Amino acid sequence: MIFVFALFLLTLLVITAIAIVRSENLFVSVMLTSIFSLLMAANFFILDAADVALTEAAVGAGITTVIFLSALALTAEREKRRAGGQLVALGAVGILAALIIYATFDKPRLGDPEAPVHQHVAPWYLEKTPEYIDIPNVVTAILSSYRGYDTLGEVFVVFTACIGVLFILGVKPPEQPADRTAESGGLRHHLIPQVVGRLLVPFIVLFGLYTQFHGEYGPGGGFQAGAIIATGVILYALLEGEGEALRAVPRSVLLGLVVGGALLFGGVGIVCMLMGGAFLDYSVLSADPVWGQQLGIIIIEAGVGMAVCGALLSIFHAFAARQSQP
Amino acid sequence: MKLLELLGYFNYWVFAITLVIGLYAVISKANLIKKLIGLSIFQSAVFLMYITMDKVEGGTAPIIQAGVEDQIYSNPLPQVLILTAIVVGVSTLALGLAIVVRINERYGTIEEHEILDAD
Amino acid sequence: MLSAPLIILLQPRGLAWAGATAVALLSFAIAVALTIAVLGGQTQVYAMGGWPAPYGIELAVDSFSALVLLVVTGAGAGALLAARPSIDQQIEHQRQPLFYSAWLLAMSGLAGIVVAADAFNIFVFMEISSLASYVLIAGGPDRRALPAVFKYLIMGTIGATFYLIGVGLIYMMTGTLNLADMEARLGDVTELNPILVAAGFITIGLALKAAVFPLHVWLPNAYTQAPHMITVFLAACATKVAIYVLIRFDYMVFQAKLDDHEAQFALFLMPLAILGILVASAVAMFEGHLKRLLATSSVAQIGYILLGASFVSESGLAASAMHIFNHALAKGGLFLAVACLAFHYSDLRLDQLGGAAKRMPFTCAALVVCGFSLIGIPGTAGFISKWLLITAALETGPMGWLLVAVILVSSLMAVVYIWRIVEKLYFGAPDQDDIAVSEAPLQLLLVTWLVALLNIGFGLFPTVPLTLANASATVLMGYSG
Amino acid sequence: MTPESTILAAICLPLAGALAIGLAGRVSANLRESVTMVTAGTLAWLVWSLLPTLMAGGRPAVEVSEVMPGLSIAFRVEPLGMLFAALASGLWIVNSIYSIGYMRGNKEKNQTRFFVCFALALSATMGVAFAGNLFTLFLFYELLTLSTYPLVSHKGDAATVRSARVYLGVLLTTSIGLFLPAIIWTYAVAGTGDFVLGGILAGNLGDPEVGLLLALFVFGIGKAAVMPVHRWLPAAMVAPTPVSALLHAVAVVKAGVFAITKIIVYVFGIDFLFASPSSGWLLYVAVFTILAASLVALRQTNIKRLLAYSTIAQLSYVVMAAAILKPLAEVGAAIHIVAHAFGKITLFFAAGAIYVASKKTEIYQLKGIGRRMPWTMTAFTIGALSMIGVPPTAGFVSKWYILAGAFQADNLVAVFTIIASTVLNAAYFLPILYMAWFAREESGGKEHGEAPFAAVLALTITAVLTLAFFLFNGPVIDLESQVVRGLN
Repeated sequence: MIFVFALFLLTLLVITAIAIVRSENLFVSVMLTSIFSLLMAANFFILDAADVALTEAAVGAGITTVIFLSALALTAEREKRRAGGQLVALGAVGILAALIIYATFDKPRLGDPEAPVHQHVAPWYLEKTPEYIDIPNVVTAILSSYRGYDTLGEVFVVFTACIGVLFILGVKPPEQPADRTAESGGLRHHLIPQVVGRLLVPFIVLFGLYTQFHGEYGPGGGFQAGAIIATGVILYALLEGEGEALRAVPRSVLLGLVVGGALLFGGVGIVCMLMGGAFLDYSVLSADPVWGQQLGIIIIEAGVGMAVCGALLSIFHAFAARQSQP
Repeated sequence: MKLLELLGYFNYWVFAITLVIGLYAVISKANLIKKLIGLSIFQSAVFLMYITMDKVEGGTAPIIQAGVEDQIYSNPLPQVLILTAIVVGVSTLALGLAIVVRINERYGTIEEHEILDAD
Repeated sequence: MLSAPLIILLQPRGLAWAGATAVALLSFAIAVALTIAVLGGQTQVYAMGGWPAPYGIELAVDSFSALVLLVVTGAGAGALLAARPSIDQQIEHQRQPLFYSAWLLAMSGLAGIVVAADAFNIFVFMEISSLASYVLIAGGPDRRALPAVFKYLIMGTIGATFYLIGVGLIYMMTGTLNLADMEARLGDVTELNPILVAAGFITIGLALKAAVFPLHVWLPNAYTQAPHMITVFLAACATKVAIYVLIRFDYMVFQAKLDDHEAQFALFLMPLAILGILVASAVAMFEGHLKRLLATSSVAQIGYILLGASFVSESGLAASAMHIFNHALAKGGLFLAVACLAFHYSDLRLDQLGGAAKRMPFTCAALVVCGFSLIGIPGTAGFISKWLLITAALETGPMGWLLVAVILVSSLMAVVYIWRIVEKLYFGAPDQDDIAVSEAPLQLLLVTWLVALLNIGFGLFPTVPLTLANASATVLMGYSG
Repeated sequence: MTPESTILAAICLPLAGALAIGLAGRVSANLRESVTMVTAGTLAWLVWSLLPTLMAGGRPAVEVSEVMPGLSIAFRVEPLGMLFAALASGLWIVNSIYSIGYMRGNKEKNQTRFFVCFALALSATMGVAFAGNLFTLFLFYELLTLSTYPLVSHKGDAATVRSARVYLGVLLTTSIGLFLPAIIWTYAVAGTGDFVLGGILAGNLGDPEVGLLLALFVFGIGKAAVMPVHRWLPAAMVAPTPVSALLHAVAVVKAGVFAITKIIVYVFGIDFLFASPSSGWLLYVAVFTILAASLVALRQTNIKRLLAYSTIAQLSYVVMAAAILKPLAEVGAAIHIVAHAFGKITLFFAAGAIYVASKKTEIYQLKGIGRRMPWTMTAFTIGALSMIGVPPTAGFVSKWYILAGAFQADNLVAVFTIIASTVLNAAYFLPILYMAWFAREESGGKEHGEAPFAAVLALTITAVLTLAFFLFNGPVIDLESQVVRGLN
């Protein structure tokens, strides 16, 4: 039954994608993209990737949409029609698609336990994790320990994007036409969203914290948590107006979060080195290597959460601040 | 089982199709934001490919359940990679949008040909 | 010693120029130390987190990586050292800390790619460096910088995603991400189609990043519009790193498995390289904007590097590796000189630069020296790599003479476009009559001359890079043998 | 000082001199010119101090750096190079004296750049002369091209820059497009590029290829101005006269023919080449160049252009002499380098002196000028006679040796060419002499006397040298005969 459902979802995915491309209203496109992400997340869930599904939902459907919308508010909402060029592009991508589909026939089919992917490396993770690290969520174990260096890199990517957006949007905007609405007051004058939202915000933040600290046991971890908390705060900003949100979490705190998170991660690595291990080798953090690993994972997950949350919020505020400036 | 087999390939096909839809949007659309939307579809398609390969028949999410023996788990590694890739994707997107916003300020348009005309 | 790459990665925030420069110099020193260690004969390997490969992520530095690492850190340190006055001129003060921070990130991203021994790790660091470079280029003062960087962003992201698809396909067939492990396990794979497609995706993706003709369209605009010092830095190393990864993948991972891949690599890339060399040189001959001219010439130079690699021979690879190093010196020096010129000439179109040599004699002299190196005049570094390339071309048999002809013709084209600059600088009519000598700030000028002298120094005494280049070639060919 | 360190000193000295001149130029013109003279004098002394070693059969050599395995920057002094270096360094002194007079007399701009580049060009010349292998030769050959470019384009106006572009274009195109492949080919087949007496190619290369390689070398060395790569020489006439003298007599073209001779003797080996029928074409190309250039010279009305075509013809004398491939002819080739240098530098000095004093550049303007500028025109006459090959001038000696070589080889083509070109030389020089001495000056001309003292002094010196070489050529011939006798 679940397969039929999956088939249905995948078909829907394609249809959504086509609709996104065809729509000339950018606002509609962005909204469809959000739906696209949700469908994607559902698919991931069916394919046993709970962590990824959670992330895709939080990021793809949540943060991405918000950023897109804030950018749209600063630019145009409708796409202009342009003739020509499409056929060539269509031809090129058609060939590409044929090539990929051709290649798939040699691929191991879905779910084949004999596929090479499942023969090498991965079983080792599944087998050894209880022994070395002893936390149930293998994804978290790989993410923060075995491939912790990648994750460090990932944090730096977010960090780069954050300073990049701040840098690019850091210049004074040119004079805007006078008829722009000043300080946006959020949705304060709408009663129902106001009440529902007020109720939701604490729960979202709470859920984020839960994801953060439950990451070792169930799906979740620093990144998802960071994204979810950021979503919560953004919601708050939408409800109460941007200034209010900034008052609750000032900009300097955000930047501090980003830098602190990245430093925390890197710092743990260096501490490991100072204590005689390799970089990011948490085993040395404690007398008991397994506990050391767990400790290390908790700390760096916290670092990741801080950095991601701070960075996403900074990016959002950078866009939002431009919007509200006269 | 036949169905699963079909689904296996179907997943890859959907990957291929969404990939080229995204790419098509990037190449043929003149609107810069539309290009970025295409880019994000393009990247999502790749996520689908990775996640598809991690599925093991009869498996479950790779969270080890204490006391349960013989449980088959899906492959955790691609999931880790995609977690990272999603972050990278959103970072790129944010940066791209920031640039679009600035382009709009300096040129007053976000249509590629109009920008070319302006210079 | 082994911690080198880590420290390179560990500067989350350079608050100002001094901090950034100190870090860059430190990482350059570490790169030198690493090089010495590698020259001692051993590949330096470091397992991240103490987990053995292929389970954990591994870093590895062999002679090829050491050479490229030297280029990256050297370019970063050199450009930063000189950057202060030029950046003060082009970027507002309150944005500078962010800017320098992005610069360091770009550098560490590139360095991270070079030392990585893990396919996915390369992707992550590629994104760090790319995002940071987008930011840096977007710092360009002209509004045209923005569309240029947007184009770069789109093409760069497509390139990176293609690379990701390729890596995914290989992972699907082998179950590993570690490069060395990949090579070993590819031997057992029976179905070739996905591997071929993977090779295609990786090659195209990296070629996009490396601005290989005809996928170079983003490069001239991006380099032209970037702040001058960023052009110095990126031109010296950014595309080189992508080529480095391309060569590494092709020789280390695919070569052993795809028997006729050797032929494919040559068949596919050699014509592109040749076309790139000729077309880009020809375009540069008629280009009217100084920075754009030099940027276009970069596309041709990338063609040289690729050409050497496409011979699939030890001497060809040595020539490529050598040209990575030498072109970084020559082009870095040229763009440094351009940055000097920019102090007096806000408009860098050639017809605005008449008589600049009278005003800035030292700058122009340095530009001429680096220009010679780009042409490949004997006695400069550029000659060494051209010589190696020609020798390698001759080894390929009867085709060789044709290739030699291409190289020589393009060298002559280089003479033409360099000479157009020289004539303008020295004999062009100055825009006003009373030209007083007024040079660029000393800091910038000294670094420019340092690079110019290095061009000559490595032209006469190229032992060190040559040893590295030869060792790299041996290492790379070793995988396929 | 050991001979080895002398070699290095001879190359580095003009470099250091260039720097010193550049610095001195900021202080005062007098200081700058003193530095130039001191550098030139010291250089000549250095080079000439090597002579006794050479005469005794010594061959000092030094390797500076091994750029790549088998590819090194190395110097090795042998008779041909010694002669060339001695000639160039000696003439630099004279030329410097002359330049000072000329540049001041004409109130040229950018004099410091001029003297700096001059010194650089001399450094490159020394490098060419002492080069111990093909790579080193090529290195300094290119340096010579590049360092003379600013000299040629000295005036800096649009026409000059265009001509200078031709100069640079032809020289660089030929050297990169032909000379470099030839060198690489040589390294590829012989495994080395060292200059060894008797050649390094014998046994390494088959017959048709030899001819092809020779062609690459001969046309690649554009400085030798063998037709059809001679275009740059007339173009370079836009340069100030001291530069023309440098190009024609001291360094540039001489470096070209010197390089060809050296390659024929030390890379191919004359015996090997003589045995390879496919290399016979060189002689005919040289013959054609001699005759064609002489005919063109007949039709010139501008003095300097006439001299330029005369140079093209004379250069091919050297190439032809080398191509005869007989010992006596090789000696003749070497001596003709010297003889032509003395004669041609005199002619250019004289042409320049006329220009400085009277601003005249065309032949028909020279009527009666002998009476106004007797010193200058006497020197001019001596130079012209030397070009024709009339005793008692230097030109006679070299023609004699070449002719003897031609007979040795039973090469009637060469014999005929020498005779024919002598007639042609006479045909274009004698009318000038007649006009200068015997024609009546047209009225309404500008009143003028001799050129500045320094210029007259210089051209007198060279004229005397031209005569003296006829009488005192013994040591030179001894030295060059060493090559022929097989003293490596």
